[in-house]
Amino acid sequence: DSKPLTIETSMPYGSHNCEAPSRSVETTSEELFSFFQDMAKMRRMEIAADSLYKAKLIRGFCHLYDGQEAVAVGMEAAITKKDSIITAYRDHCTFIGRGGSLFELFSELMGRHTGCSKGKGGSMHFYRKEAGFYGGHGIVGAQIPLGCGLAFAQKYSKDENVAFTLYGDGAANQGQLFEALNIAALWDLPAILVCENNHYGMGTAEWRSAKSHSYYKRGDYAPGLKVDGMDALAVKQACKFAKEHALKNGPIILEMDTYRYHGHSMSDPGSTYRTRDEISGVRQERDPVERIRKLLLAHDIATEKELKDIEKEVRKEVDQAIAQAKESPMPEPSELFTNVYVKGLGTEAFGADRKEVRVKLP
Amino acid sequence: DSKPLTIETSMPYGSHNCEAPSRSVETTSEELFSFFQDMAKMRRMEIAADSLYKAKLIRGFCHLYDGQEAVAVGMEAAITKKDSIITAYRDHCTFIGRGGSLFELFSELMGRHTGCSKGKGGSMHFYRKEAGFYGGHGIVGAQIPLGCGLAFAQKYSKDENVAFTLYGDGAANQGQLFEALNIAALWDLPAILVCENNHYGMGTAEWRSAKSHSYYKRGDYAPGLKVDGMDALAVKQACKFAKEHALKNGPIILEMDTYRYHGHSMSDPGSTYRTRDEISGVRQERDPVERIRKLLLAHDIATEKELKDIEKEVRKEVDQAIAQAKESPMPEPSELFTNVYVKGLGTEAFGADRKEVRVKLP
Amino acid sequence: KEINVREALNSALDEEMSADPKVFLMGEEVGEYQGAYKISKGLLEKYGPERVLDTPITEAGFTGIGVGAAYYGLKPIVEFMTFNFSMQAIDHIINSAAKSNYMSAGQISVPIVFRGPNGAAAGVGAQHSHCYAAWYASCPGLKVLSPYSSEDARGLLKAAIRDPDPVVFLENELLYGESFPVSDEVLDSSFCIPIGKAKIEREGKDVTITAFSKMVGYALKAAETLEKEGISAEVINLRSIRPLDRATINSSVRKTGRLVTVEEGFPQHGVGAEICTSVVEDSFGYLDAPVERITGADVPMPYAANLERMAVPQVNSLLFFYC
Amino acid sequence: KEINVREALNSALDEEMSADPKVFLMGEEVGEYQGAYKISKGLLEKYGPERVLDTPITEAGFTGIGVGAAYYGLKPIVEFMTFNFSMQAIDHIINSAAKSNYMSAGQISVPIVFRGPNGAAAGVGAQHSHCYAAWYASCPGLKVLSPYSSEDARGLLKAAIRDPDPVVFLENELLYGESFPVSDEVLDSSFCIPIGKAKIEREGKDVTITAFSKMVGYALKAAETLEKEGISAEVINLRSIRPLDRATINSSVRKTGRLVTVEEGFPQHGVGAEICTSVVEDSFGYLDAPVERITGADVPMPYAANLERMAVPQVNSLLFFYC
Ligand SMILES: Cc1ncc(C[n+]2csc(CCOP(=O)(O)OP(=O)(O)O)c2C)c(N)n1
Ligand SMILES: Cc1ncc(C[n+]2csc(CCOP(=O)(O)OP(=O)(O)O)c2C)c(N)n1
Ligand SMILES: [Mg+2]
Ligand SMILES: [Mg+2]
Repeated sequence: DSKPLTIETSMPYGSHNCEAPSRSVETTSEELFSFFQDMAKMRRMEIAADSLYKAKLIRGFCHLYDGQEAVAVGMEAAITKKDSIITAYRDHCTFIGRGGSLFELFSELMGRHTGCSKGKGGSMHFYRKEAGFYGGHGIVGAQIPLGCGLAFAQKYSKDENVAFTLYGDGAANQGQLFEALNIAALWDLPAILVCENNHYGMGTAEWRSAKSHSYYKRGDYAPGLKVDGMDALAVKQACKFAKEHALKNGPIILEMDTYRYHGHSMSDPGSTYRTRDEISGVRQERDPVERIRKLLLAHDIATEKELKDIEKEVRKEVDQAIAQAKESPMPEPSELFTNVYVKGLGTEAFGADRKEVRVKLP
Repeated sequence: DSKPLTIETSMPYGSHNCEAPSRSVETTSEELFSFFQDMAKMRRMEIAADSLYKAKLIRGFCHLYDGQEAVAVGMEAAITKKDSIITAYRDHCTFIGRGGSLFELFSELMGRHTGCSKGKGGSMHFYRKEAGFYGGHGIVGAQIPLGCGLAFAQKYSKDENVAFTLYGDGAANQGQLFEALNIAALWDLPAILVCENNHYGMGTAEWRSAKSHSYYKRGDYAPGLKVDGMDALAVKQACKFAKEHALKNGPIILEMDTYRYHGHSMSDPGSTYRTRDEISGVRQERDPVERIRKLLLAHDIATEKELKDIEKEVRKEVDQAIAQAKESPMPEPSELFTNVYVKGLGTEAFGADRKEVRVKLP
Repeated sequence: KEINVREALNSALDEEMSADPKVFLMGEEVGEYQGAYKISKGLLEKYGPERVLDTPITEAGFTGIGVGAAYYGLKPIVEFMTFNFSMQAIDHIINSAAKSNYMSAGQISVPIVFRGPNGAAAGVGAQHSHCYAAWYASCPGLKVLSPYSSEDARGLLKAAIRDPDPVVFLENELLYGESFPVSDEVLDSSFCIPIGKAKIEREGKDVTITAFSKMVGYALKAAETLEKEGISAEVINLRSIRPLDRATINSSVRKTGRLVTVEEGFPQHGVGAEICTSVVEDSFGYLDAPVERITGADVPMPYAANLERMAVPQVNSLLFFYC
Repeated sequence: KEINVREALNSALDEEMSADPKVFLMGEEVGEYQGAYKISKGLLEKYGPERVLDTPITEAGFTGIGVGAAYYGLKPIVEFMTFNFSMQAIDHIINSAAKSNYMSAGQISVPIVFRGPNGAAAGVGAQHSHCYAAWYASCPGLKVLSPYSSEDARGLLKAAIRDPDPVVFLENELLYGESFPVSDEVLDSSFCIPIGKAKIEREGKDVTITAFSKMVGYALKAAETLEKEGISAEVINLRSIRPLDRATINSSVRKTGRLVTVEEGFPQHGVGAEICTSVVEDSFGYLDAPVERITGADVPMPYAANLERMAVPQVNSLLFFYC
């Protein structure tokens, strides 16, 4: 018993070279409910990852997405799994948004064979090709031409789909953005560039890294929208608009005004280059989960208790996935040599001393 | 007996984020005369280079500048040798503009020890550091951050000078332009980016390589001017304006609307991707040398005969320089190993077979 | 019958594009201009602008786009006008292409070919003469091929395009115009050379000479001269730099007891160093003399003709060790 | 007295900036954040934002700017957050920095240092673990240094900054926190280590082990174990990968007759291959056994802890050849 609803975004869209979509977003009680569920799950998952990292069960880099969940969830609500998505290293929630399981996710984070990359990728390198998710990339900005390449392939293949490329405000200064956008525009590629502007690239505030921080105006000739990235409905509306636009007219830029609660990665306390007041201010006034909670309550779609129950359930789900992942095995040693090539040509591969491990690449 | 003159540019400036300079350019009879002399010399030199190439005395790539001379000459008229210049491979006339001699130039082109790079650089790698000329770069776009680096160093050193970076319309799409311009703007560097828009990057017309060909608007936040690059006076006025601007406010872009008569390099006939009519049209209507010739005649500064005499003289100068260069020796074999390092640390260097040549690097 | 290397490459591109609609070609001047070195001549006309794409001069951008298209399942051929410019895109070749299949545990394969002229040409100076064989071939996930003859060019390029992994294909500008005899088999559209196998261009028993690309021709010339001196040289055309055909190299050296490696690139960490070490590892006891390594001189490429000549191996350099 | 490598690097930067006003530091997060790995701690405060410059995440742009500033005569130190990101700027390191002095016949020298952590760290996966020692050290015009201890870090970084040529300075993240004893001499602000000379960290007579960076520590540990077995190992800390100290390596091998090379990078065309070949070229007759080359496994770096351990040399890998 899903009922239709129309909800106004609390902030107007900014627009460049195009007419902004309406601020009235059509949704349903069901959709709002699922937004809450999904975002609660993502939020809980990232908090759990934080603990696992501190318990030394996750190693290396680990970039958490809490605060930015509305972007992942709103985007998915506007598109299908035949549309492509590619993002940077802050990829946990994108993976979940594309239908990945918590078990595969935590397995990967802990380097288990059951991980979505069989433990070989790690936190920054999640993929789910079957659902159109092309990773998980560690080099700032590199995913932008890659994403335009996905759009190229979709157009070449005459699939009527689009490619969403997510990147940060820091990445938005990379030259390869301009190079790829120019080509995408020349070739009318169905490429949607989504700048997740969380206002910091590591410890550098946007105004210190970019002369112009109107990220939706980058490349002047391409149209762009500035979107309240803390509002899943605003994101959905913008992504729907962008998809239609891109299929007809080529590339478009969406700047999502959002915020990361955690530090950049686990070694960054996240509080030396911004004030605690700033963080708690965003949490209080713009939190994407709370926004949906309020809507659910205001429209009598759920009670406080029901929502608390969901949060409890999500917590259990996360704990179970972690427990199961912890029990999962590490990759077999022989996995060291698999997947280097699709077609390994029968050459020998060696470990560190040419004696210890020696296999024929398949 | 130099007399002051004020001459109107025939085309208005285009401007972006700034007020264009006046179209009335102050000059003198002497300056106009020197423009003619310098451009005639450049023109003749490039024609001679063409012949030398065809006679196999110049090898490899050889990018000629004829058609674009007004940019080199107009720019020099506005600045001093303490301002820096850096350009791409099409660098012959820039070298002459900076006071380099025809003898050094032809020597370099023919790989002689007397060349401006002792025969080790070749056509694309001319320098004249003593006069602020930093080359001569073969990688499209690379000179743009390098030029901003010169501007950085000038500012760091508190020299009140600016750096001019020249690049083509093809190069203008390179991501490193956007990266460097952003930094230059953040740091208020006295950097002047000069896009020599000759409308083709090799065989690709500007509209096929750039979604936006308003090269003076690149990077939106930086001011820019569009300049008639066939008019040395318009160029001079714009460069003067840009220098003042850059010292006060940081980077500015000058787009010079110009044209190359020759093909891209010697292997390109230059006529497969554009019509002969287009080329001859530009020659007839916009040629930079002819423009100055007309001004000199119109203002009774020189007679047709005097100008013809200059052309003859220039021809002789060029021929003499070539003859002298031809007689100059190739570099000594030992030069193979010099200049690899400033400080060679006494390690041995080897030729192809570790036996033939063996020296201690100084 | 004879064809030159340019024709061999062009026909390989043509046939593979015709055989598989997923194959497309992109790069600077590959379309309307017919290729800076005319390798793609006629392809735009035949396959149209959807499959032969002129790009702006933005290597990082278009290479990344090519790799992304390969992620999706297309089979891009990315032409670098020369491999010197691949440095602007090298992050995509190494991090986006070579490592993806591994990082994704086999989910994201990258069937792409990066090709163009590599190494020294004539008179083009320091920034346009770099040989990238050793760099790319150091990287797991890539396959690196370098043809010498028209047969190599056809067979290896067709193999590269059909291969499901990223292949770096290193051509040589100065060979484009060189003609080589080819058999009917080579001209057949099914012709293909297995990746990872070297070719013994000439059998011999006294010394093994390894070479790739243009240097194979020099090695063959040197072998002729040596023959007159009564020395029988075996010439191995590597064809594949990665995987390196250690088996063929080692069994040759076990026979001859002597090894000379030839390449135009820089010496340090070069292909010769790897081959020498492979032989020391696998056939140490068979070596009758130190390995002779012939390489480009350890200096940036000078422009002047006399210096340039000294900076790359000449046929004589290959004979020096016998004089 | 002991200091760790981070302190050694930090003090070297500090002293050289204080000694020469032309020296400045630029890179991502080097200023307000005090460095991603805190190598530049305190320098912004001390030298101000004109000399300690936070850059956007645009390696090609800021590296080019650094090189351009060096053309003009400044002495930039460009920090890469890790050397993996230097690939976005590698064209400027090779074509704009390494080759300029040569192409200009000495007019445009490039006194610049490119530094940052290189190679494998812990758990950072395939795109953040590449070792660039072999690549950069193949390129004439560059000098390539890689410190192991605090003494190395101080002495070599100071040498690099003072050097008039472009220097690639390869640090190791996992060594930053490691402490080493240092003498008063090392702590003196005039301290400097000559570029191009290897250091014999431990004398021995039965086998030569060459290593650089973190692997020097492993080699020393292995040597201790070997000693218990009655085998006396000589450990050479390369310090400089280019120029490579062939003299020290060869004279050691002439004494011991055996050579083991150790590095974390990929095997093919690696530092080990070059060292092996150098010894074959200069001391072939002295080698009593095949050279043993220990390297990173020939695969992209996996994330899982057990695989990662197998992918880089462990102390045991260095002993394997004796078991
Ligand atoms: C080319 C490159 N340079 C530097 C880094 C190190 N690095 C990783 S993430 C990051 C900050 C990126 O900021 P932003 O694009 O805003 O994304 P966010 O982390 O805020 O999501 C940096 C500097 C990198 N991974 N790649
Ligand atoms: C990075 C790079 N890619 C490709 C080339 C080959 N190339 C040399 S010049 C050129 C055309 C450049 O056109 P433009 O920037 O308009 O300058 P113009 O030659 O017209 O002066 C190309 C593609 C190169 N030198 N560097
Ligand atoms: Mg950010
Ligand atoms: Mg042009």
